[in-house]
Amino acid sequence: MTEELLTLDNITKSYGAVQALRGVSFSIAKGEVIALLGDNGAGKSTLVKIISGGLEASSGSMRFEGRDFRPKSPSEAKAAGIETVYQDLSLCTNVDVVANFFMGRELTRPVMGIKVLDEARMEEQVAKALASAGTRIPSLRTKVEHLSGGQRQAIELNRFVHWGGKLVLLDEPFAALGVEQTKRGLEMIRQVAAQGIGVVIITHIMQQAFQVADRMVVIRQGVVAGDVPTKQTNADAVIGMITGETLAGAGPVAGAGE
Amino acid sequence: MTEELLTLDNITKSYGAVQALRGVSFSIAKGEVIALLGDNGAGKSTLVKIISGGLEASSGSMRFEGRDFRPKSPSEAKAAGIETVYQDLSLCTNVDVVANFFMGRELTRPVMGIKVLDEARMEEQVAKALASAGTRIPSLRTKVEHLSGGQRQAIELNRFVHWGGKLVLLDEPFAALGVEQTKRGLEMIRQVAAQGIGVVIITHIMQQAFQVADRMVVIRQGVVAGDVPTKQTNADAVIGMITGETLAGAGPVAGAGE
Amino acid sequence: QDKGMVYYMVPTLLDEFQTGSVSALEMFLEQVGYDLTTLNADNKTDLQQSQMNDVIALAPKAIILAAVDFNALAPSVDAARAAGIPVIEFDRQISSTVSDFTSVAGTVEIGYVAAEQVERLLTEKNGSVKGKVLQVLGDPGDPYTLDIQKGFEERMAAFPEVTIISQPAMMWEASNAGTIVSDQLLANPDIDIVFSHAAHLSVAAVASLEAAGKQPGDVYVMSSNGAPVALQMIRDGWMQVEVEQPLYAQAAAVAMFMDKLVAKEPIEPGEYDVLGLPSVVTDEAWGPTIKIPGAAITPENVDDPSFWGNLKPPAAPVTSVE
Amino acid sequence: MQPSQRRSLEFVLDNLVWFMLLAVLAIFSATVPNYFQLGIFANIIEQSSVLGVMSIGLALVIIAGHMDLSVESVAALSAMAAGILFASSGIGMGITFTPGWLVVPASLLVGLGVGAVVGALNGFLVIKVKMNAFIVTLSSFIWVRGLVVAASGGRSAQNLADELRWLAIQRFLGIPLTAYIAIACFIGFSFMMAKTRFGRHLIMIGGNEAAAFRAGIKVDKVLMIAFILSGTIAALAGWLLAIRTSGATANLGAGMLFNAFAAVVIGGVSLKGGLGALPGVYAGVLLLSSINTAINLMGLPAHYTQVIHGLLVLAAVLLDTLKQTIRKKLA
Amino acid sequence: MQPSQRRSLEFVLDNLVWFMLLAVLAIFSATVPNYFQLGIFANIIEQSSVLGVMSIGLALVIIAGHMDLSVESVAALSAMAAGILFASSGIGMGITFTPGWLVVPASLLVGLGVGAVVGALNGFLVIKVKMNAFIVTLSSFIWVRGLVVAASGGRSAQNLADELRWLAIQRFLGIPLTAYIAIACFIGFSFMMAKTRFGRHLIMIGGNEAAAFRAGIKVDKVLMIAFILSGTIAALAGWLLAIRTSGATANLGAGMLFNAFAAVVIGGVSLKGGLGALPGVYAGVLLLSSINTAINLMGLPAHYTQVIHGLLVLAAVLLDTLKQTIRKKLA
Ligand SMILES: Nc1ncnc2c1ncn2[C@@H]1O[C@H](COP(=O)(O)OP(=O)(O)OP(=O)(O)O)[C@@H](O)[C@H]1O
Ligand SMILES: Nc1ncnc2c1ncn2[C@@H]1O[C@H](COP(=O)(O)OP(=O)(O)OP(=O)(O)O)[C@@H](O)[C@H]1O
Ligand SMILES: [Mg+2]
Ligand SMILES: [Mg+2]
Repeated sequence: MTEELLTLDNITKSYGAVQALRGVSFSIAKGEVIALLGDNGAGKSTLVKIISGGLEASSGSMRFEGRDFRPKSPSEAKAAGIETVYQDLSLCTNVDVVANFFMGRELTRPVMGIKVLDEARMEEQVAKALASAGTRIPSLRTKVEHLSGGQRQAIELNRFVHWGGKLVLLDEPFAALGVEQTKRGLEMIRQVAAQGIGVVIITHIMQQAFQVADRMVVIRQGVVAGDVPTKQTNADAVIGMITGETLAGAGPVAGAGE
Repeated sequence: MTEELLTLDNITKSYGAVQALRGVSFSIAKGEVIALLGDNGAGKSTLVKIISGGLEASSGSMRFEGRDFRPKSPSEAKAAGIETVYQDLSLCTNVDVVANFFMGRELTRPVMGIKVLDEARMEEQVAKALASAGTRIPSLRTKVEHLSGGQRQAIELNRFVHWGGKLVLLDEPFAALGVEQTKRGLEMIRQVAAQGIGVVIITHIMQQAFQVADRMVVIRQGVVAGDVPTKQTNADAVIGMITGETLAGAGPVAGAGE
Repeated sequence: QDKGMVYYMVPTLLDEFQTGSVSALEMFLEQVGYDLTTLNADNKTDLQQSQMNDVIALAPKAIILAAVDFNALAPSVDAARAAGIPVIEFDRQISSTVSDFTSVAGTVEIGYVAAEQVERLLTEKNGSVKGKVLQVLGDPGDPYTLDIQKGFEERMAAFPEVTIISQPAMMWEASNAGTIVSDQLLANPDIDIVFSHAAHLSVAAVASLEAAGKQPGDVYVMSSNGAPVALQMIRDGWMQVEVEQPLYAQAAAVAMFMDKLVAKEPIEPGEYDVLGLPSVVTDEAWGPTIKIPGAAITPENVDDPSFWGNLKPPAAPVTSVE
Repeated sequence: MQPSQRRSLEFVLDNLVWFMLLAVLAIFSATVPNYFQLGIFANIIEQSSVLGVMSIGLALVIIAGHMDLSVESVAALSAMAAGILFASSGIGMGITFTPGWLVVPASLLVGLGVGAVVGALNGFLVIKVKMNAFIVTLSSFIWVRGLVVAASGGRSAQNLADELRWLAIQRFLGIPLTAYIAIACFIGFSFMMAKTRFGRHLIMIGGNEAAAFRAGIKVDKVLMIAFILSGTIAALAGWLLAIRTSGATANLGAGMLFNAFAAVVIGGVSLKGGLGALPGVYAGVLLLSSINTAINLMGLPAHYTQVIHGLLVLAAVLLDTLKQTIRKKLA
Repeated sequence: MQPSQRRSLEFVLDNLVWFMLLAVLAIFSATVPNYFQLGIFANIIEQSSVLGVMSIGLALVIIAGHMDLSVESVAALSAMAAGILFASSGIGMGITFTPGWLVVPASLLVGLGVGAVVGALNGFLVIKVKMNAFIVTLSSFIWVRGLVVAASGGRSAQNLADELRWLAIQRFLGIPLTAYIAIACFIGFSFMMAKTRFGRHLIMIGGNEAAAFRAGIKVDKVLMIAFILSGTIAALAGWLLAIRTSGATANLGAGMLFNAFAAVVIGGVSLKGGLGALPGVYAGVLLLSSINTAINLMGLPAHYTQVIHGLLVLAAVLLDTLKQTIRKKLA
C-alpha cells in the first residue's frame, strides 16, 4: 500500500492575476484514499482539473506510475487510467441515462462489419450499476434533463465505479446525494480502494472525510496547509487547518488584488 | 409563532407520465424553520419550484398569508415576499458578483431625471453582506464564471439574507459551502427566523436539519411521509421515514412506468 | 376570345424593366386572345428550372422565357419543346439550343449604343473623345450586366484616351452604387461620365453627386434600360442619356407571332411592322429571331410616347400575323 | 390520459412532419388545379434531391451544436468546378475520358474535394481558432460565392457530358436517378446518426460540449469530421445541381440556404443543437418542395410569391413549434 | 508580468478594434492611392451611418442572447414606405406638408412604425410562441423583403422632399448631418446599455435567461422591448438609407446583413449573447467602411471584389478572436 501512484511537485496555477495554486506538493499511493479538504476557493477543484487534464498547470510537475505526466486533455488522462467526477456535473442532459453512463465508451456489436451501438447490453449494465447504488430513476430511457439533482449525481458517481481505472478523483461527489446513497457511496469507495485504486475525494463534511479517508490533505489559499494520516488527527484540528485558525472575515484574498 | 404563513393543500404535479408529487399538504408558520427532507427524486425541488412560481401544480391549492396563492411566475412570488435559493444555482456567470447580488433589484440614483445604476452603493452593500458570511472572493468585480462552486453558492445564499421577505425557500443551500461558511449560514437562518420570516430548508445532512429546524417534513415518493417537531424525533427515526424502512434497491419507481 | 394560357418566366422583379415586361406582355397577349401567368425566378437559375419543370406538367399553349442565365436553361427549353410546348425567348437570347422564336433588343447591342453616346458626350464636353468614365455594373455574377459591359468596352477600345473605371454595385443594390460614386469622385475628381447599367442605380448616383455639391451637368450621367426614373432624371437635367430597351416592341412582337407559334406554323423571315417600327425577322441557328435595337433617349426626344418609360402603351391593339 | 392514447399521440407527434406533408399534399391536390398528377409528385421528389442532400450536411453540424451557412456557396463552387472542367460549352473546358463514364467519378471527386477543403477550413477556424461558427461560415458564404464569380468571370458553363446528364434523365419508376442518390444519402446518414458511436457523439457534443470533452470524447476530431462532412455533402448537392442544370452559373443555388434551414427546422432539428433526426429533415424538404410547386402552379401575381413563400414556410415552422409545446405538456 | 504592463495590455485589448481601425486606416493610406484625404475619411464616416444604426439594433438583440436577421429587410421596408409616401417621382405619391419640414417627422414616424410592427411580430413569435429567433427572423428576412417587392411592384420611388435630402447634403465639419444621427444613436444606446437597469437586464438575460427569470426580471417584457427596438432602429437605418439614395428601390440594402453581423462581431459582441458593448460596434462599422472604401478605390477587377471583401472581413473577425485568446491567457 505504499507504492506511489501519483506525485504532485510544486504545482502552481494562476488565472490571470488570481493565483489559485501557489505550489502544491503531495502524493498518493495505490489503494490509498485521500480526503482533499479546504475552504471555498482554496483551489481544490483547480487541482483536480489539472490532474484530470482539463487545465494546464502554470508550473510544477506530476509523476503518474513513476513516469512524467502532463495530460493535455481529459481523454489523455482517461487513457492513463484517471477517472474524474466533477463538481459541476458533466452530463449531456439531452440524451438518456444509458447514453450518459456510457458516454465516450459506448458498447457496440458488429452488424455486417459495421459497429452498431448495442443498446440492450448497455441498458442492462446501467440498471445493475444503479440498483446497487440505491438510486431510483423513473426510467433509464429518460433524458437526464428530467432528473433531479441527486439522480444526476448518482449517474456520475456510479459511472466511475463501473469503469474503475487506476486513480479516481471525486470532487464533492455526495453534495446532492441522499442519506442512504451517500452511505453506499462511501462503502463503494472503500471497495474500490481495496482493489488497489487510488482515490482522491473532496468534501466539506468532516464526517465523510473521517469515515473514508486514510489521509487528510488540507489546502489553504493555494498551498498545502496540512497532510496528516486520519488516525493522527481529529475534526477540530482539521477545521483549524482549513480556516487557518483565524478566519479573517471575507474581503479580497491577499495578493489577489488588481 | 403559530400564525400561519403558507399552507399547501393536496398539491400534485405530474411531468407527463411521471407523477413527482401525489398530494402534498403541510403548512408553515411565521418565524418557523422547516426542514424538508426526502430521498433523491422524492419531489422536494419540484415542490419548491411550485411555491416559488417556477412551475404550476397539476392540482391542489396554496394559501399564503391567508389568501389564495397561485403564482404564475417567480416575479409574482417574489412580489408576494417569497425568496428562493435554487438547487441548480441561478446566477448570470457573464456578469460580476455585484450585478448578480442585485439581479433584478438594482439600486439607481437619478441623474438629470434618468435612473442611473448606483454601482458604488451596490458594491458597498455586497462587500458587507459577504464579509459577515465569511466568504472570500478575489474581487467583487470578478465575473461569476471565474468563481469556485462554493463562492457561487455563497452569493445566492447571502442574497436572500439581504432581501429578507416573508418566506424563504432554501434548496440544499450548503451543498457546496465550506465548514465555517455552513456554520455561519445556519446561524443566519436562525436570525432570519427570529425576525418572523418563515424558512423551508432542504438538506440531506441530518445534522444540519436537527441543528436549525423547528419541524421536519419528510417527503417520500411524492407524498408526506412524516411531519414531526424536531424535539420529538431523532435522526434514525427520520432516516427511517425517508427511506421507507425498507429501501427496495433501485429500479423504476412503482407507478412511474409507462 | 380565349385561346388558352401562356406562361412567362420572368428572371427577377427587382428591376423596372422586368416589372414593365410583365404588364406589357399581359396587355399585348390579351389583345390577341391569350391569358398570361407570370412566374418570378428571383434571379435563381435552379428555381427557374423547377418552374420550367412544373409548367411543362401543366401543358400551356406556350412558354415565354426570359432566362436568369442565358444558357443554363437550355436543357429546360429542350424538355419543353420535346413535350410539344413552343418556347419563346424574350429579352435574353439563348443561342446554345433551338427555340421557336426569339425577341430581343440584344444586350451586347445596348453596350454599343451606350458607347456611341459616350463618344458623343465626351466630344461635346472635352472637344474630342477623351476623359474618364465610371462604369457601375449591376453584379459581377450576372451575365446580363457582363454582356452590356462587353459591348460597351468593345466599342470604347477604339478610344485609348478614354479611361474606364468599372465597379460592381453588388446585387444591383442602389446604395452600393451611391457609395462607389461618392468614393470615386474623391479619387478621380475628373470623372466626366457615370454610366450605370440600370436606371435605379443612377438614382443613387445622382443623390451622391448632389451630396458632393455637384450641379446637374457637372458630371454626365447615363444608364440603360429606359425605366421611368431615368426619363424623369433627364427632364430634371441630372441625366444626359438613357439607352432605351424597346420593351413595348419586344413584347408586341411576341404577341404578333403567338398564333403562329401555338399552331406550330413556320415563321417567315422578312420585314414586319412592330408598333410602327420596321423590324426584321431573321432565321438564325437558334431559330427565327426578331431583333429590335434600343435607342438613345436624350433631352430632345424624352417625351416620345414610344419609350416605355413614359408608360404610355400604344393605343392601337396589336394584331396577329397572318 | 390512457397509456394507449398517449402512445398514439406520441407517435403522431414524433412523425408530425410526415403527417403535415400528407395533409399539405392533400390540400394542394384538392385546391390547386393540375396539382394532383403523377408528374407533379415526381417533380416534387426530383426537385427536393439537391435541397435534401444539402440539408443533411447542415443538419449534422446543427445537431453538433454549430452551424454552417456556407453550404449554399459550397454547392455552387462544386457545381462550378464540375462545370468548368467537364462542360463542353460556355466557359467549360470539356475534358473527356475514355471510357466516357469515367467523367462521373472524376467530376464527383473534384466536387467533393472542393467541398471537403472548404469544410475543413470552416472546421479549422471554428474548432482550432475557436471562432464562432455563425460568423465563420457567414464569411465563407460570401467569399466562396465570390470565388465562384471570380473563377467563372460571372459566365456560365453548359453541356455536361451525356454520361453525367444520364443521371438526371434516366428514370426509374418515373423518378430520375439523382433523386435516388438523395434518398440513399438520407438512409445512410440516418443510420449513422441513430446507430453508430459517431452519431451518438455528435448528439452529445451538441447537448453539452464540455461534458463530452471531459468524458474523453475527442470533441475536436468529431466536430472537424462534421464540418468536413457538411462541406462534402454540400458539394455533393452542388454536383447534383450541376447535373440537373447541365452546367453551372455564377449564381447557381442562390437562396437555397433559407430553404435548407427551414427544412432542417421543420424536420425537428433544434437550432440549439443536440436534438433531431434526419428522416424528419427529408420530410421537411419534401414539404418545402410541395409548397414551392404549389406556388408555381397557383398562378399567383408574381409580386406576391416571395411574401407568400416566406409566410408559408413560417407557418410550417410554427406547426413544428406547436408540437414541442404539446410534447412539453405531455412529458 | 508587471501590474502596469498588464494594465496597458488590457487597455489595448479592451479597445483593440479601435487600434485595428487606426492600423487599417494607416495601411490603406500608405498603400491605396488617393485614400489619404479628408474627403475619404468623411466618406467613411458618412457611409457607416446606415450600417452603424442597423448594427445597434442587431447588437441589442444579440447581447440579449437572440438574433435578428430581418434588420436588412426591415430597413428596406421602412425606406420603401417613406419612398412611396414622400418621394415625388416613380411610384412616389409625393405627399407634402405645410410647413414643408413636417415631412421629416412624418416620414420618420411612418418608417419607425413599420419597423416597430415587424419587430413586435418577431418578438411575439420568439417570446410567446417560443420559436427560435434564427428561423423566425430568417423568415422575416424573406417575407419582409417580399413585402417590399409587393408594395413597390418591383418599381422604385425617387426624389424625396428637399427637407429630407437636406439631412444628407448639409454638412457640419465636412460630415453630413445623417452621420451625426448615427453617432448620437451610438452615444444614447451605449449609455443605456452601460448605465441603466434595462441594459443590465439585457446583458443578464443574454448570459442566463433562466436565472434572470428566477430573479424576478420580467424577461418576456425586456426581450420584447429588445426586438421592438431592433426593428425600430433598423427602420431608422432604412430611413437614413432612403434619404441617402433620395428614394427607394425594391432591392435597397440587399447584402447589408452580412456587414451588420460582421461589424457586431468585430466590435466584440459575442454571438452567444451576454457579452459586448456598443462603442466597439461603432469601431467595427467604421472598420468595415474603411475596407469597403479601400476596395472601391483599389481598382480591382470587379470579379474579385466579393472574395476579397469576404476574406478581409474574415481577417478582421479573426483578429478579434485572437484578442479573446490572449485575454484568456491573461485572466
Ligand atoms: N422537468 C422534469 N421532467 C420530467 N420529470 C422530472 C422533471 N423534473 C423532475 N422530474 C422527476 O420528478 C421527480 C422529483 O424530482 P425533484 O427534482 O423534485 O426531486 P428532489 O426531491 O429534489 O431530489 P434531489 O434530492 O435529488 O434533488 C424525479 O423522479 C424526477 O425524475
Ligand atoms: N476560470 C477561472 N478564472 C479565474 N479564476 C478562477 C477560475 N476558476 C477558479 N478561479 C479562482 O481560483 C480560486 C480557486 O478556485 P477552485 O474552484 O479551485 O476552488 P475550490 O477549492 O474548488 O472551492 P469550492 O470548495 O468552493 O469548490 C478561487 O478564488 C476562484 O475564484
Ligand atoms: Mg470546488
Ligand atoms: Mg432537488
